Amino acid sequence: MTPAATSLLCVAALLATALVAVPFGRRARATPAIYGASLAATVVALAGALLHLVAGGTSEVVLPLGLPWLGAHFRLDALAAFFLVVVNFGGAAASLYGLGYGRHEEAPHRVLPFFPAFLGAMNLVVLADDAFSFLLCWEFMSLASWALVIAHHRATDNTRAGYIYLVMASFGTLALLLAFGLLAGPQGGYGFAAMRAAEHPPLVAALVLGLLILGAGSKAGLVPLHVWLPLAHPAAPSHVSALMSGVMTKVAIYGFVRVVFDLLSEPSWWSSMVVLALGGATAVLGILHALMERDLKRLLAYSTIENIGVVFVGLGLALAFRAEGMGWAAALALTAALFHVLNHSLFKSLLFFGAGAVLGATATRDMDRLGGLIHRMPRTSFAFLVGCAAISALPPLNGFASEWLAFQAILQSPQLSAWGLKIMVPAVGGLLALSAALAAACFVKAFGVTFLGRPRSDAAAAAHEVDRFSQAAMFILAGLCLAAGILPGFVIDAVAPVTQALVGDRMPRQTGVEWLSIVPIAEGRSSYNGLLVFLFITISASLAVVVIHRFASRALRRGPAWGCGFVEPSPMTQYSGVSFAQPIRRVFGTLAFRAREHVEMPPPGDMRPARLTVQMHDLVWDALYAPIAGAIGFAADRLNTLQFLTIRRYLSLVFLALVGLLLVLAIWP
Amino acid sequence: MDGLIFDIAHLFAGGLVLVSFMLLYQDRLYALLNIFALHAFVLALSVAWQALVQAAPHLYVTAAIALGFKAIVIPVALHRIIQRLGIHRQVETVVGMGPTMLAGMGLVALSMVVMLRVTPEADPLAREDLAFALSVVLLGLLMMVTRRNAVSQVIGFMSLENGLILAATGAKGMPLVVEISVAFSVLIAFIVIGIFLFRIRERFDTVDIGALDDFRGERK
Amino acid sequence: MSLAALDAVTLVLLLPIAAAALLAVLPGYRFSARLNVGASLLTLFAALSLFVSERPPVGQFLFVDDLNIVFIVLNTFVGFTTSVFSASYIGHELETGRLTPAHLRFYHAMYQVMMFGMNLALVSNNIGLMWVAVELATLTTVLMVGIYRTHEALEAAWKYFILGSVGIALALFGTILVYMAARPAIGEGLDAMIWTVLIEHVAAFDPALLNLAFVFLLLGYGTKVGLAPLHAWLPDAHAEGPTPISAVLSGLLLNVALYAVLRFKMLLAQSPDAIAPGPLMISMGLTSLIFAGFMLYRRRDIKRMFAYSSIEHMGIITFAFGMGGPLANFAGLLHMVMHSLTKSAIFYAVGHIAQIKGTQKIAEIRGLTETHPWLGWGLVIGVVAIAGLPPLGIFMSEFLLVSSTFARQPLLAIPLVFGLLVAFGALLLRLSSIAFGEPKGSAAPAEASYVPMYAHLALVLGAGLYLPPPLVVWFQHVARVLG
Amino acid sequence: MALILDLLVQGGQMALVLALSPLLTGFVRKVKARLLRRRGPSMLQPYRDLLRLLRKEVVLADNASWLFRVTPYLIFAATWVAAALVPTFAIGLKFSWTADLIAIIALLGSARFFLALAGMDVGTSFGGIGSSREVMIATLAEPAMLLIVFTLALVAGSTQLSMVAVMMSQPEVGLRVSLGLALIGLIMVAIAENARIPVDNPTTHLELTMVHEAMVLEYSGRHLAMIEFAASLKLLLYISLIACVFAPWGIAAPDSAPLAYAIGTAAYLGKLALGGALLALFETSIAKMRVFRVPDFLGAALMLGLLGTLLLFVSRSL
Repeated sequence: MTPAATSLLCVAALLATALVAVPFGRRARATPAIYGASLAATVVALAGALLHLVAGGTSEVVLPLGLPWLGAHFRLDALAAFFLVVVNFGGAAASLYGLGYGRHEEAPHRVLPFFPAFLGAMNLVVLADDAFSFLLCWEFMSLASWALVIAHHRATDNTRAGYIYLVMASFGTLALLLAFGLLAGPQGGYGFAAMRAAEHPPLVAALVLGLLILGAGSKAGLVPLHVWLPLAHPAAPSHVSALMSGVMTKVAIYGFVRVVFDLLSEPSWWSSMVVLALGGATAVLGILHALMERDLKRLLAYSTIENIGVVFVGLGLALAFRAEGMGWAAALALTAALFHVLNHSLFKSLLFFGAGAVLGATATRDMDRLGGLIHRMPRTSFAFLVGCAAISALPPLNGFASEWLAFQAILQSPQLSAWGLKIMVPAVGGLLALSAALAAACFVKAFGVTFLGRPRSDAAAAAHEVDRFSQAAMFILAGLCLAAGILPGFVIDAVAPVTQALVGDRMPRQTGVEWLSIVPIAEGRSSYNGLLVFLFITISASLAVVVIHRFASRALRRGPAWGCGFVEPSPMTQYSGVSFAQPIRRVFGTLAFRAREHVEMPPPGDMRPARLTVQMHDLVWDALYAPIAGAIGFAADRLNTLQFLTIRRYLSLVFLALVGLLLVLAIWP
Repeated sequence: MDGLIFDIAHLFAGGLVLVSFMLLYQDRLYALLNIFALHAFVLALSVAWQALVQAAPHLYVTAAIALGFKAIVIPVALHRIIQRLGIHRQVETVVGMGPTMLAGMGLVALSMVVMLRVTPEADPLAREDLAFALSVVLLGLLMMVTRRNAVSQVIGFMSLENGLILAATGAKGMPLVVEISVAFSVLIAFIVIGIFLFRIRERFDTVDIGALDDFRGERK
Repeated sequence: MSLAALDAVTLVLLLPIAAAALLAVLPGYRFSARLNVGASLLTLFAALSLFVSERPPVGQFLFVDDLNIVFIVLNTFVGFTTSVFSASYIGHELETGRLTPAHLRFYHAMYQVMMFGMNLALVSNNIGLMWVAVELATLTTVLMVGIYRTHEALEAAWKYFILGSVGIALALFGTILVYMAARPAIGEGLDAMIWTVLIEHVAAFDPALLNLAFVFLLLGYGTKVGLAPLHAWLPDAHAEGPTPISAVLSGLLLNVALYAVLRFKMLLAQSPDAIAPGPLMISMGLTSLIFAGFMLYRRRDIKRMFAYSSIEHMGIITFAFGMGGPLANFAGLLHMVMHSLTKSAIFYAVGHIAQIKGTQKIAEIRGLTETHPWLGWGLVIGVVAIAGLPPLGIFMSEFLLVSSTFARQPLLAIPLVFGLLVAFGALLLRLSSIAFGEPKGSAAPAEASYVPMYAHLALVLGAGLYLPPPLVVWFQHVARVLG
Repeated sequence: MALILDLLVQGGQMALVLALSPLLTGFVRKVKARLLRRRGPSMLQPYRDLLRLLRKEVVLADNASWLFRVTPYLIFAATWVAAALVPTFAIGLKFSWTADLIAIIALLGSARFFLALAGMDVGTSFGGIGSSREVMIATLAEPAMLLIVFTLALVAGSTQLSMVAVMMSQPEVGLRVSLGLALIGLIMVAIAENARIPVDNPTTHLELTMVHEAMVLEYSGRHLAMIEFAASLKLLLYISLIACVFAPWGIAAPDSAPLAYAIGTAAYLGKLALGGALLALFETSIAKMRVFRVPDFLGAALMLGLLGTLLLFVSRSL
């Protein structure tokens, strides 16, 4: 059986599971059965994809479905295999987590059927090899995830989130549809093979790229198309949030890569500037939003936007280098982007699992009602800490490895010939650095406010550790974050066939390098060794501990906190998430959010408390979406009067239409 | 001989357009009814002439219907309705007579222009006839949309339909003309009965929009 | 020539009219409902047999070709399923006293007359006969719309009647003009109204007359199709009539009228000097699509909302046929079939919902998936399908239409996509409040037959994933014929 | 044999930075005191402080978690590793390719990450103040630093410090505006990162102005020693970094003779002394600024970094 067929069988198994879950979803035993089946299917698919990624080659399957004269084409090549690994790994982790977490689900019949369907759809998107199948699965993926977003539909916020999500998803699909329409041409060559073979004039290429930015970008959460993401991702059950943030956004990136790098003939260099600028803006705005957030899951969702920005910066660099014929640099940038894709899927899933555990234990996502969970949930907090460190790009974890590669790619910019790019790339590098630093701040806040300090509510004080399945899922992910961080060479080599296929070059082989270092361009230039950094830190820290405990003191006494002599007994006096972000809000907020602080200070002698109010605006929403919604509302209101006309007026409409058409005939040449 | 045939047909058709203008010009309901009777009468003449010219005896049936039903029965029935329902005797117009007449002129011009594009090789009789028929149709429609009374709207519709009959009979050898004229008569009868049954006193349109909204389950 | 085949066409016409006669005299609504179902089923079989049996020869009045057979089968199929739905729906109306047994007798008879009218319009080879048949079907639906005798229903029927009459008149004028154009080339008499003859000689017709004729036909039959700005009767007629009639109106009558437009479009397309009918249809289609999309936002009555959605989809279909070409025509045909199936399924669901909740107000209906999972999810699937989401059938047609349009006429695709998106937003907005959220209104169990609804939805789903090759070949052939 | 020698040199470097860093802190304090006409404590006082702290028992807040106890060692280890990777007296050491300049900055970032977390662990408002201000400063300092790195790397063609040092000692690099901007920027970042005046005051205990000290307020005993040690190491690191990049003279080439190493060490000590003295001079001549002026200060560094990068293209095409 060919690898593609194996993958399709796994998808079939997932879809069958979904069907089974429809009638049996309410049964108590359905939860472990469905998640178990999903786990099994995704693990098999994962294994298949991994094997294929290592073995190389392409395998195709054509099913007599979809567009009748074309059939449904599925193809498994290196790129697809890589993304299948990401999808199925995330899927397997989420299924494992769901085995435990799903037991507390209040409406399992609204989750169970859609969960495997969602997984299957994501697999199919990656496998699809013709425009129709691709879009069908793409939109089906949106639909399944929409159903999951509104699983808890009684909360109005969730249905609203689902609504905005699906409208944006549909907008994206239509943009993709137009792009495929252009690629296919008037003859309707909807197969990817035909598109690959076709030559696209520069204008078409630019248009397709623009549409892809709209289509795939809206799914991935590119600013300014991101507004749905922080609403929809947190609304779903946490393991689904993990899938949506960690995996589905990656599928969107897959769509972008597949079309722009694989199907489209090369777009000109200036189009890469658009991608770069959007990527940089997305990274910074996303993480600034995350910093201002007090809802833990929304914070994570906004951070997803940031990471998408990072990936798009990598992709933009790859486009720029490819357009200039610098294959090796393009390979470096693309590898960085893909590596970051993998990394983000790992740590974002982990973080959402952690957030789910917190939500399950305390029933709140508001960080300012949490605190001190590190005592009550030690394992969860440890795993969450690893995730925070990884997403903050701290060495020796994986987030750093991919960001490092991205920086190395940026450093190749002087060799670009286009002046616009020469100047733009370092500026985008600055944005990237800014977003990385802000991400660290953001996750200090996320972890610090949620897990450290004293509990700010009774629920947080009474929290309990989560079940073993959830823990297992989190620890596996944490372990992989570390593994990918200290052994990045293996990942880079695994991605090499992908870059070879897409940009015609690859990064130097890493597995042969001394001490398992990674070298972006050649040995003797820049290099980084996560393994040694890890070992050095471990050894020196252990050394310090051993030496101090052996030769100095190990005495320890517990006492009340010092706090310069005064600790307010109420835990509400601790720094909250909002107050933690205040300095950064002051620095960036006036520009990015039009933040205004207003202090209401009662005159002396007045016993009222002073009050500080902060106003923030989502500028993208205010400038883009609110006017659109307003315009549609306005047009709807205006046109709505047409519902209440008298028959005579309706007749007048007919009459005017007739006269109009006759006039057209009269002046027709 | 051909010339005479043509001229007479032309005369009737032109007469119909003229009467249509008179309909547009009228502002008293009873007078309107009378003029409509005239309209139907001219149509009947025209149809009869076509029946004679085309040697198509079945068209006499159509002419008879036009004469009997539209020139006599319907005006009388509408007369009754106006009396019974106590309908305002004045024709309520949406725009003034002057603009309406101007618009009517424009429509006639438009139908001429449109028809003149038809290649002159085509049957000239048909061409001219059609231009007049189109004018009558458009004038009828204009009347429907510029009058507020139900009765005058019905008259507008009927004059429109007269234009259709004119066109149909002008089309030499067209089958089903009689059937169509019968069908239309039934239709008109329905409308007239509907007006009577539903007691649509003044107009098709209820002025009170708020009441309408209530009915439609909207805006609440 | 085979006698059986000849019978099939006759049967398609004869069965409904015979059933109508029978139903008009039979008392007892239960039996009538069953008879209605049986007659519809037999008509469906007769229509299906058109596929297998040899075609009858082209007659002066009736004929069957590749194009109308699609419509006939669709028509009789939806007619049958709607009769099943109607059987489970109409009893409730009797219980609540909205209808009397006498009304029901009238209703069932009229149902079959209407089916007869539509079938006749579809198989007629004579443009005059077609006109008569379309008007017959229209007039019967007028009577059905007003059947509740409420003020609103009568007003809707009246509006439908008046606007429909004007449409009738315009279509007739167009028909006369076609005859006038054909007469010099073909000669006087019946031949000049026979469609198969017309299409052969159309190149010799006077183009200016044809143009004029098409304008009138487009507006006349377009009124029946519900194209904006001729649509005004449609929302009210859908909202105030019995739901089975709404389903038939949306699912069938609009198609029949569109079929008439298509016939004349084909005629025009064959004439070298006439204007291209495409731009007119495209502009009317786009107007309807965008207009209906905006109108959807302020709807408070659930049936009226879906009526506007029908206008929207008729706009899309008209646009597709206006675009022409094998892909767009294929998309148009597919879209039409899918829309008929989906929209009638939605009306089935809506009918039961309105019966349970005792209201058609959207604000009064909430959380349906919670209280009535079958109906609620059925509605969700239906709306998702009608909104053009995969894996349901409309997605495929919209895919083909949008992508091929963009490749050919990028500037036309933009308003198309805009309209689709606007309508999508509105439908989904309403769906989320109807199907989800805290339940509101009566939670009484539904006494409903879900079979017709789910049968339609299953077909739509199946078509979205897999179209049987013979059907595809057929559609492709028809798409080519349409030019 | 060569390997052992390499390891020895590498080990020597690690030991050297460890040994020298408290001395540097003591030296700066001494110079500052002298400049203020005070005698000041002995230059060896930091060593004594550290030893004293190490021997004391730890008083841990009731609420402190394991993270609070682990953090000092982590910070120390990360800083030490980072400091050991900056070339001091020799370049091209055995493990110098383990991490480049970006990784070194990131290692320091890790240290700060955990320190900020530790500040929030006990749940006092001062810890929160310190952490939130620290991350605010870092969000500006880190990108500024990275932009400076870009400038250097674009000149040197590598982010590897050894290679940067080699490249910068070449005559053809010459004097460039960009490098000057980078130097100024780097010094500004270094001041901010090391919590020196005018950004922060390492000796203050006035609550509302503290940043770094507020975070470590709850630490005592050996934990505090580790943190203080790490702070000294960090100061040493930055001065070594500036020295290595902008004054790479005298630094020993790979595999050179012991004499070269000796010269290198001497030159290094000289550079440290100079750097320390200049720092002290700077600190005594300026006043601390308000916390919310700091963003402007660092924003200027960021701009300098960006400007430096962009001017590179203008001044000379690479």
